[in-house]
Amino acid sequence: MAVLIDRNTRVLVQGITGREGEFHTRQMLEYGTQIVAGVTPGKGGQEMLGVPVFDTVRRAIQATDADASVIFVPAPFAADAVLEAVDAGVRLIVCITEGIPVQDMVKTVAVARQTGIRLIGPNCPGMITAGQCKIGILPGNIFTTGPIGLVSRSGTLTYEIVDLLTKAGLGQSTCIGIGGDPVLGSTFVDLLPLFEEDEETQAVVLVGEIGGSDEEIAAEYIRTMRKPVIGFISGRTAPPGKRMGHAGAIISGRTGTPQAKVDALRSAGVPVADALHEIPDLVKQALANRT
Amino acid sequence: MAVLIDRNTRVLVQGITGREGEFHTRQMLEYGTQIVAGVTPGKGGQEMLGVPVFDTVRRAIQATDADASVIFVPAPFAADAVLEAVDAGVRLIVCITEGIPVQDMVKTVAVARQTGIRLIGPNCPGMITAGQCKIGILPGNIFTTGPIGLVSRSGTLTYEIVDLLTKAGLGQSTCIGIGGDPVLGSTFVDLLPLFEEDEETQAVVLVGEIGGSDEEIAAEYIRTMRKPVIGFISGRTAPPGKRMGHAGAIISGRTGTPQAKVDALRSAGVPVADALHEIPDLVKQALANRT
Amino acid sequence: MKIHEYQAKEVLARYGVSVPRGNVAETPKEARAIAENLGGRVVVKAQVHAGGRGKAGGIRLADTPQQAEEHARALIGSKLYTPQAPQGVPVSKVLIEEAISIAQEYYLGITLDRARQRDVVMVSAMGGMDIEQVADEHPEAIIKVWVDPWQGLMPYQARQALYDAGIAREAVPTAARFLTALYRAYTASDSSLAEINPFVLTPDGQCLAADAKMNIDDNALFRHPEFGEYREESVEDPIEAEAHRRGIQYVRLGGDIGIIGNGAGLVMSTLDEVSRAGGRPANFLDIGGGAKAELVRNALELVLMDPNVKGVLFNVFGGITRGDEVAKGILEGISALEVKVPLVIRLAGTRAEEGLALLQGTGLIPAVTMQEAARKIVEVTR
Amino acid sequence: MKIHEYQAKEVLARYGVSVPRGNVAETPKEARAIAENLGGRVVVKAQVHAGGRGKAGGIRLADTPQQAEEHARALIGSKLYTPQAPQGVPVSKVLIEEAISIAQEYYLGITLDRARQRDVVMVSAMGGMDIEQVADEHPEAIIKVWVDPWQGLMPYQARQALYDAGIAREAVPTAARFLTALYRAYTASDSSLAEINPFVLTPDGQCLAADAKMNIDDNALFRHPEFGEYREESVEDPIEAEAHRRGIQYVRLGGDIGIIGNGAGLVMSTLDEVSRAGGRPANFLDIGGGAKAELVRNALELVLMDPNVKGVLFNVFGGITRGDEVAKGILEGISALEVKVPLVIRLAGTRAEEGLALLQGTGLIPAVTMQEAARKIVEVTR
Repeated sequence: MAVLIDRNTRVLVQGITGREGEFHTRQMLEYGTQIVAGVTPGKGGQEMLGVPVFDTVRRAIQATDADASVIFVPAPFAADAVLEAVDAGVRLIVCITEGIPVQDMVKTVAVARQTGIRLIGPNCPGMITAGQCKIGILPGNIFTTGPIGLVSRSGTLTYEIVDLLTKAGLGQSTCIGIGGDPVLGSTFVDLLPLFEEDEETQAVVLVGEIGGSDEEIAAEYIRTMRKPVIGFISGRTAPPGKRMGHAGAIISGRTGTPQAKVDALRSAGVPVADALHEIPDLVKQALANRT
Repeated sequence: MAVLIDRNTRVLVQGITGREGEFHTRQMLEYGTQIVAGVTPGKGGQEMLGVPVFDTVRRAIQATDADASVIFVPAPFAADAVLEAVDAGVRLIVCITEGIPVQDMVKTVAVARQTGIRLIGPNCPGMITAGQCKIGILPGNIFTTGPIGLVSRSGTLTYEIVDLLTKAGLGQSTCIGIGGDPVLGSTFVDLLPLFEEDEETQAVVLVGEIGGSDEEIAAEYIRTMRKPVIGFISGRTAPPGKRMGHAGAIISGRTGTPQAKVDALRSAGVPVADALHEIPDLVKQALANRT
Repeated sequence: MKIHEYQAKEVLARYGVSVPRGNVAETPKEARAIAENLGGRVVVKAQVHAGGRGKAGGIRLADTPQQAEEHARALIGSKLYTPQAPQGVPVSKVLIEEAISIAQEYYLGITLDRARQRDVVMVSAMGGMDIEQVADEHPEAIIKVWVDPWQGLMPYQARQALYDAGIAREAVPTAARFLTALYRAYTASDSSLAEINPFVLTPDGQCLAADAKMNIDDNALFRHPEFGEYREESVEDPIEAEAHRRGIQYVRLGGDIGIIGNGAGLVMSTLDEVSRAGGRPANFLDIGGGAKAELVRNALELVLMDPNVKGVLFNVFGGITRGDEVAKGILEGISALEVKVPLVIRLAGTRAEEGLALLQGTGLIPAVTMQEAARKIVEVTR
Repeated sequence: MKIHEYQAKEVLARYGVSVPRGNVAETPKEARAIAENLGGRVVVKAQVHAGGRGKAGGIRLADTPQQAEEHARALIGSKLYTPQAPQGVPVSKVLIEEAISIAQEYYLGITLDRARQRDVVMVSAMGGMDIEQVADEHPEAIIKVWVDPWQGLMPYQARQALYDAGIAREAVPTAARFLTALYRAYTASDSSLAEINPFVLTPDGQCLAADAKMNIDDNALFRHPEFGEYREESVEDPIEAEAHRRGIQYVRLGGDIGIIGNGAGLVMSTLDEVSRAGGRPANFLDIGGGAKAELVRNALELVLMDPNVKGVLFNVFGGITRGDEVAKGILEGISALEVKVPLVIRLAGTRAEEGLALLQGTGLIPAVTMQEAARKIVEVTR
């Protein structure tokens, strides 16, 4: 089924009647995603783009057997929305919302991890299994089916890379934007095993950036992988102590430096591109070396 | 090993330097209990009755391999003491302290249950395996070894019953006072399976009282037991809505009535004594019927 | 500890729970002043710890401050006879509140679920009714949510419960905020019960606690100095109030045989034995562990404050404290009082015989078993 | 958001964390008045967001109010040159505090541990030193406790950490209360960092926060209206402050090529490309999703406030928003301003060619790849 989602995934949209929720529900439907339900408290019984709307996630699931949820709920209420989905037993939750307080996410991620429910995000563009299912806000038209998996901390930068891959004839299996916050439902190391096991994926592009140590932790796991991983780290000229855009991208003290990340990946045998445009060639070489 | 404790149990006393802690440590040592450590923050490095005192439970365990803890810490700090013992990985915790806020115990019991650590109490007299190990404040001299297990919500009433049993020639295997609070680390139904499996025990006396529905829940389990259980319920003339002494003993609305408890036990085949002095005979009959 | 409606509303307001405007009055004049201050129609509500107040005439509507004063005069100092308190409860305070418009009446309640060992939040659209009756006749009409004690009541849980209970959908967002605030008030005040019945939705979409019932966990009072003043009013029986002050567990039961014992279970069993022997216990009194002379004296004094008491039964099990020491404590304690009713002393456990021997020739009636003690006290008080 | 020491101490005091008595002054006169009020010796501390203040002369002891006034006069309006801020930070406020006696100096810190996804509490007996240096040279001297976010820091965890760190044993009970209060302050204020260095034990056994550093989670400011007034002072660079007010993510970097892009990762990569091409970026600016004309205008205005900027590179990836629409937004936004420096516009993604076609003949320099755009902007600004 590629990674986590495919054409059979039944998606529920939390916050479907909001501006963003409605806009992207339309986009997802156009891509072919099975949107089976929406949730907006107080709007239960209505329809949005032909999708039935419910007051609570529990009711939506009872009525539609949705097994994944995507969250467009505003930041002050987003953590509660994630917890509602966890409590209702959704298998996969993709939280697009940005600007959620870190403490809310520390609590929410702790609950999600305890229950074993997969959370992607927050502050992420979502994920896509090319040609089958798109959950989130990624521009579907730049994707094409193929053997390259992609997992990234970035949004538009990911699109840029996908665009480069597609133009180089390298289609994608599944692409996941894990989000830019300091605390994430799934980190690189949580998701790489899924790509490693996925039959559709032959190589994985990992797009990291300054801040935290997810890339270093991932490098340790990559040593054990059979499939090739190609890396890219953005922010290599960013100064320490300055937050670059979102809360995750900051070099604090001695953690989060780009050099440490590049070094960790390279020492794990990962070819790391110095510039974006080098990525497709590195992927091609990795695929060639493999056979 | 009888139930939960025996002569090999290595006991740690939290609050050992307090008045109660010191008094009962002496009593327990006299009974033959292996008291290997005490904990009182700030008193680490001292000795009490020849027992080394530590500042934290973790240090006490590292130094002495204690595997059970008994708590004499004052009510405002008792829940924290239980959590400290849970966190340090003690196998069995007996909390003697009375007057702990219910909310503290709701939180603490939730943690203990999640970790699988056995908590007895709070607001309980503790437990004893006759002739081997006493943890708590029960008067050791009234106990004698034998085949009768006892599990009780009451303190002095339990001593009264043990006294009756001993005088009737019915010695005891293990006797556990589960405590008088509305929220308890272990309820009847948590402990009955241990007596059912215990080779030393041939029959169990269950001493209940008004309030809650532990006895009714226990009755359901007793249906599945091979060993005979004999019951007694105190407070049969207590009026509804009046709290009888401790927070657990109150009939609220329609729950906690003595008649419901007696009925539930009898319908599960449990002989229930109407008066205390009937208990030894009922036990003897049960043992006789068994062979 | 039970607290009055007006006190519960003070607590709730502190945590952001919406309550009607109002204030408590101890005199008719005060009632009038409060009514004038509020303006418009008011309700005058007797502050007593008994359900069924409304049917007993304890809640009265007043169109004018003059009328509020009259209602207050009729209530303050009178007794209220409710099904729960047929002997009558004295009224010393009234709550004067703005009369609120009611579109819908619902029920909200939070209490400990002992079997699940966590708090349960209950929501029902059948407000204003006796909730136990609703539970019997329409159990499906009460929606229950069990709350993780570390996480607390999440907003989504509140919404789910309210939608499932059939609360008017447009009121759910406001009601959910009310309910999470109620839960916060419940935990922050260490309550063991918080009940809003009726929980009122007004025609203009407000949510209000029309009535409020809260019990506070006595064990947690040490961390709530703010409840010190509530404590005085929490007990209505004067002997129980005095026992409270002396830190002794005493419950008045209405009979004529005073009971003193150590340990709640043992004392309850003693009541049971006395009843079986044909007697009527006057009280429950637990002196706890040991038996110090001072404590015994205090306990006996309390029991004898009840003029109906015709005799007293002491039932003490000597555990770690030996029976002879207990007997000495009892003798010392009793000797300080002039007791005119017969006393039966039953001692058991460690060194009980030695203890009973000490009582020989003191005028106290010794007993060895509980059965014997119960029989003797019933005989001497008949 | 960084807050000043005096603000952090206001927050801490609100949650029961002990801080020295003191107050903030904006003029030498105020400083004198505060010192008079406090009595005795005081310290005058420059309020700047830079470490190493002490060595740079930003903390001065005053024996008299007169001396406090003089120190304040020397500091207020001056610039402080610290190793962390060699370019100098302007001082506009000073904190006047009672001078405290020090028996021991310790370190306490709370921050998010990203790898473990929970907060970590750090305790060290090596207070007053740079904690990163301690971490390098004596890692065993820093005791760490990871906190369950739902349970919070338990008293026993605080005690364990303090004993293990080797804090004076007689001070542990007080220090444990201080530490749990500090954790409460940290969570209740949605902090991302709370650091007390030094954490002082006085000769008479008190625990005090001699210094305090706190950062607040910007994402949580919506629920902290009380921090509104702190916000103004949190950013020292005037352009960054203006960006803050306009709600735009802008970071000044010191070079001469202005950078505007959509998405943090893409903008960071753009900075990297420009550096690789030999240029020096003047700033980081992320306009986020879409590219509305209003936003483009705002962003460009901000970038051009920096007088060093000799040219601007726009780098936008059209995703769901199509490239031609993005180009129109940019053109509209730019046309409202009189721009005198060269602009390179790089468009990629959906309908990028159509977008670039629209830029033909506008005087703007189009680019297809990031590499090309970086090369062009470096050329035209050289």
